[in-house]
Amino acid sequence: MARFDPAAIRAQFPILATGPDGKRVHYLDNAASAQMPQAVLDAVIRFETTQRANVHRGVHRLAEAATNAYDGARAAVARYLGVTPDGIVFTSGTTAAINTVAHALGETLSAGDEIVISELEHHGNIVPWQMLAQRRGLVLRALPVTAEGTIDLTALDRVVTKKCRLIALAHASNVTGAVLDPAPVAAAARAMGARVLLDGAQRIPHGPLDLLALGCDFYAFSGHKMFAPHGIGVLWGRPDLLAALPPFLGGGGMIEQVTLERTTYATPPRRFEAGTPPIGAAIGLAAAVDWIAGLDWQAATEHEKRLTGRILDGLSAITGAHVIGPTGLQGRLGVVSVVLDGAHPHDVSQILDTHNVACRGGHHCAQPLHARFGVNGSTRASLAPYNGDDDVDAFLAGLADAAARLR
Amino acid sequence: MARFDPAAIRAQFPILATGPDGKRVHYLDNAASAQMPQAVLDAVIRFETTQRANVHRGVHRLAEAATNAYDGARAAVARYLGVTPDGIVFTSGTTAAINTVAHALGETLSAGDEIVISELEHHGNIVPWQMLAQRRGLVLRALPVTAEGTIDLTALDRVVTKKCRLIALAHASNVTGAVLDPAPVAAAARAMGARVLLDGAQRIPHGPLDLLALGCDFYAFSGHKMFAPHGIGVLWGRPDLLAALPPFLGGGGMIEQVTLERTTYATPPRRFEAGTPPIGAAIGLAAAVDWIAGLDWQAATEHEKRLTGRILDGLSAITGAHVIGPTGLQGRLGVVSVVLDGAHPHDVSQILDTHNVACRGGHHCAQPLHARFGVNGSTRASLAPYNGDDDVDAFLAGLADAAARLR
Amino acid sequence: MSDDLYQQAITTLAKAATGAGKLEHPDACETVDNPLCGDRVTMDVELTDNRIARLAHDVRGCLLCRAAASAIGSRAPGRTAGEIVQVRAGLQAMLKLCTVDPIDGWPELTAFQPVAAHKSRHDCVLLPFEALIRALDRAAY
Amino acid sequence: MSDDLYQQAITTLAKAATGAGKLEHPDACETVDNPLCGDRVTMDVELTDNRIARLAHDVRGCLLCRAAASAIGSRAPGRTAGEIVQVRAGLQAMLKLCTVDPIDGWPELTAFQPVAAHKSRHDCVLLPFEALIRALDRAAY
Ligand SMILES: Cc1ncc(COP(=O)(O)O)c(C=O)c1O
Ligand SMILES: Cc1ncc(COP(=O)(O)O)c(C=O)c1O
Repeated sequence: MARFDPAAIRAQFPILATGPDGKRVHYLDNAASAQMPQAVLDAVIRFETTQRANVHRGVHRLAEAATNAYDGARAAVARYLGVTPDGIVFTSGTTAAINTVAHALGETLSAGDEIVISELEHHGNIVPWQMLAQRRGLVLRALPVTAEGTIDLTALDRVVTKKCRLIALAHASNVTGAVLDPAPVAAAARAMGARVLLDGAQRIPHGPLDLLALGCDFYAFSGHKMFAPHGIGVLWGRPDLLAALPPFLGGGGMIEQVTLERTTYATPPRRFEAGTPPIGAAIGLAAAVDWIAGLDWQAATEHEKRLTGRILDGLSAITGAHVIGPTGLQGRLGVVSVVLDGAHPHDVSQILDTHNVACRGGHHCAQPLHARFGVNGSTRASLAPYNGDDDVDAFLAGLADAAARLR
Repeated sequence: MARFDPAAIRAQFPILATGPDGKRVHYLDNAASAQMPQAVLDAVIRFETTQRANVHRGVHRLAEAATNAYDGARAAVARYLGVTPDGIVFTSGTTAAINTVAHALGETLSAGDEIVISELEHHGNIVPWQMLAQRRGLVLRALPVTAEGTIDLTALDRVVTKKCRLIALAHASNVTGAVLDPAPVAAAARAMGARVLLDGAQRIPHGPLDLLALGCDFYAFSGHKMFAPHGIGVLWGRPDLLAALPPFLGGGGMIEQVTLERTTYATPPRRFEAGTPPIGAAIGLAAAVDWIAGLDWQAATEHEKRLTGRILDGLSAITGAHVIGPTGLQGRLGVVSVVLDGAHPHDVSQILDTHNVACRGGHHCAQPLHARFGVNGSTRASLAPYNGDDDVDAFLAGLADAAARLR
Repeated sequence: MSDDLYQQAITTLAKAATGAGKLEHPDACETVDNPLCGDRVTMDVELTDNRIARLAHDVRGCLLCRAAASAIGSRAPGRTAGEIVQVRAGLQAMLKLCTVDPIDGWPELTAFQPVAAHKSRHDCVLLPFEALIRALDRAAY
Repeated sequence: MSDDLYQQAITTLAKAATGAGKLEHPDACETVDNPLCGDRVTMDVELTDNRIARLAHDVRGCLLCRAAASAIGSRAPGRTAGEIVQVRAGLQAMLKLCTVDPIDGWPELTAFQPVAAHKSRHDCVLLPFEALIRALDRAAY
């Protein structure tokens, strides 16, 4: 294959086009929300203009088309993940997916049971467990984080006890970019009879994965970080486990029979999809999955890795710049968070904006992790396949400028 | 003003255009999901192609544009409803909105407290309360339904006791079309110190309302029934009440400060918006609200009422056709559900489909109401301003055909 | 054409309602719901030598569902559970894969071919078979 | 131009950090957070005859926030709570309504005009004023 060409990919994203001023945005905020290719937008437009209807309860041709498209979206996501559609629950995002497990699985837990998270989790994988712990008298424990910004798996022995019912960890960190090795986690959980949930929000935009090989019981992710609309996400659960869990939200579509006295519930995944789902967004997600599957991920991964190396190299030349996370290229994704001595991340990203660079500054919804490193926030550059050397160079130039001006 | 022209409105809806075969869909399934005008689609496309980013936590120009658009959407919805934006919580729909109250308000209730609903509620306003009652040992009571398909308010005295903490009723029924008079409900609630939630899913697509004049504490509705995308909805709550409620879902955006030990929460509405919101859909909802506000609702209401009369008159000529709901035009919306003796609603709507009429057949997520009338389902025609006499006539002709063929 | 769904053959089959009713002493009785539409089929069976001796069905459902139950009422007696499973497989193929082969010994099932185009209605046709097979499973114990 | 945000005046103001520190015996001490970015301002005040006698601020925040606190450090002493509320109102108008009038007695606040174009940064500038006004309210009791 020829050299990977990010410009050819970028050409599919209207928002990344060069403007009349000859400039374009260097979009390095992909870990917050990735951009949307025309193919995904077209799928959404097609739904709204040719198939729009509510699903599941109508037999007219639009309802049938909408239902087929929605069921087809579930099948497409399942196919991409190598799982069966009955394990795919559509939610409004990662946060809703994790809250669903916190409530449904939570109903089966009792006082004294333990949940294990880590110090590097996104608030979306901390707060639901804190709230559950409070509701049901559970104990929340956390694996520490190494100086390299990875979850310290040597602590598994100590932190995961016989009382552990669930280990919930980020498959990849949204701050350090570190990718978890799920095997020891799954082994530790299995030894104690606990379940494993992986928060895949950051892993999923970086290419195909063999979900069943991870050894987890639940996997959560969001559409908007993988080139799809906001407001759609997925909770995958092992079908036998989902079937054993009580529902979470109540409403239309998740029931079998309703009387004023008593309700029986549908089987999964419908049991966990109360009310009208985000139909257009689910169809957009399926288009995004198809779009992702069409990329050469061996080349794209190499490309992202090379750009990550370029960022790390460039940073080492900026005095006062420190990376929170692995300093090497192993076991990480193209997410790099930087602390600039004496400079506030909001000021840094504001100055980067004047260089047409879109980066996120702040705590990235990971306050405990930043506290671990003794800072309040960082400036994060995160990659997608459409990013090129020019994006990285603009980032580095902007950062050097910020360093000069803010110190 | 000239006579109301539904064709001019219809022209703004790509899906309602006449096809190459000279036919177009007679879309009478608006109570399930209304169609989307080009203006709403354009607003969504504009967001995805010029402003797309995550909100609230970024300072680069796309994040700022997305945040302004999202905050602007909240302000637009608030303005339309005549309330302040701090009472507008974006959810994924009516069902999510009602579940939010069931959990947040539910946390403040104790065993023996009573919740009052009615026999005509949508499952989305039944099941969350049943589940809450089970979780916390509450008592669920229901107001009966009259032979005319309205909530029997003469039973308020009997059903609403001193133990009542909440009355949750449909502002308009999705089956009978009956519109609730909220004043006696609010008075009964106030007398007992209870709150009032109105499920406005069916009322909201039929023109402006003076929300504060209703006397309720919470109001819930969905975007997809008011010409906006699926996957967005609103929970309005009286700001002082929202401020006193604990959060429901946990995650990013709804926090103030997170440590592994303890979390403090943001003020409403953010407290109730955990995780990345459905940004594009919220922007679509704002465009839908603007679009609705641009209609002449005095004329549109007259028009819908005239068409409703045309349906009711036509039905009286079909032997074996019975309306579930008010047989007159007072206190109702353009939602008409029909039982055809000896015919199953799915067969009826399938035959209607051959007449290019899109109608919903089934229980419409209101099994208790259908049980009240001794049937399993009905065939429902529901109107929007783009419907015309031809749509109604096609429906009546199709229904007569179904009656002839299925009996 | 969706219109074909309600061709004479289906209507006649449904109205015949062969086998409708209850058995007094069934070996098994199973009820299956279609939660999407609230339809429900109850199937009573009596077995003799592993063959269906008698059956009766009670259907709260649409015309398609009633027609399928009626076909069962006239064709299932005398069959084994294995044969019924095969018939259902053929019917499923007709609906999901749009096969047009007649199903051996059950000529009236051909009338369901147009349903293939309407995915939301497949379960209506299959529900009585599902109930029958569950009842046969139960009776086998 | 966003660039203007970091003009020399702002940087100088922030680096001067006038009034940074703690008071030993404040009449009131208030801490205010910006939950969106985790920034935090603590303001100590001492009043004499309803006027600010001394103040000190402790800022964990961005350059804009530090610059605003520094302006307060140099200009607030001697003022009444009412005067501070008026200054904040002027600053809010500058940011939200893009007014360009200088604020009487606080000329350095003019440097914040370019922030008007960046809604996400308004609170950075206003946070120290919010903290000061809360501390003054508290001290008044
Ligand atoms: C009266 C009523 N309440 C609640 C709902 C549930 O709305 P959604 O499915 O959009 O959550 C609906 C519509 O389906 C409805 O008509
Ligand atoms: C690791 C991780 N987990 C969870 C989330 C929450 O995702 P969402 O906001 O889409 O629900 C995010 C993204 O914000 C994330 O990066």
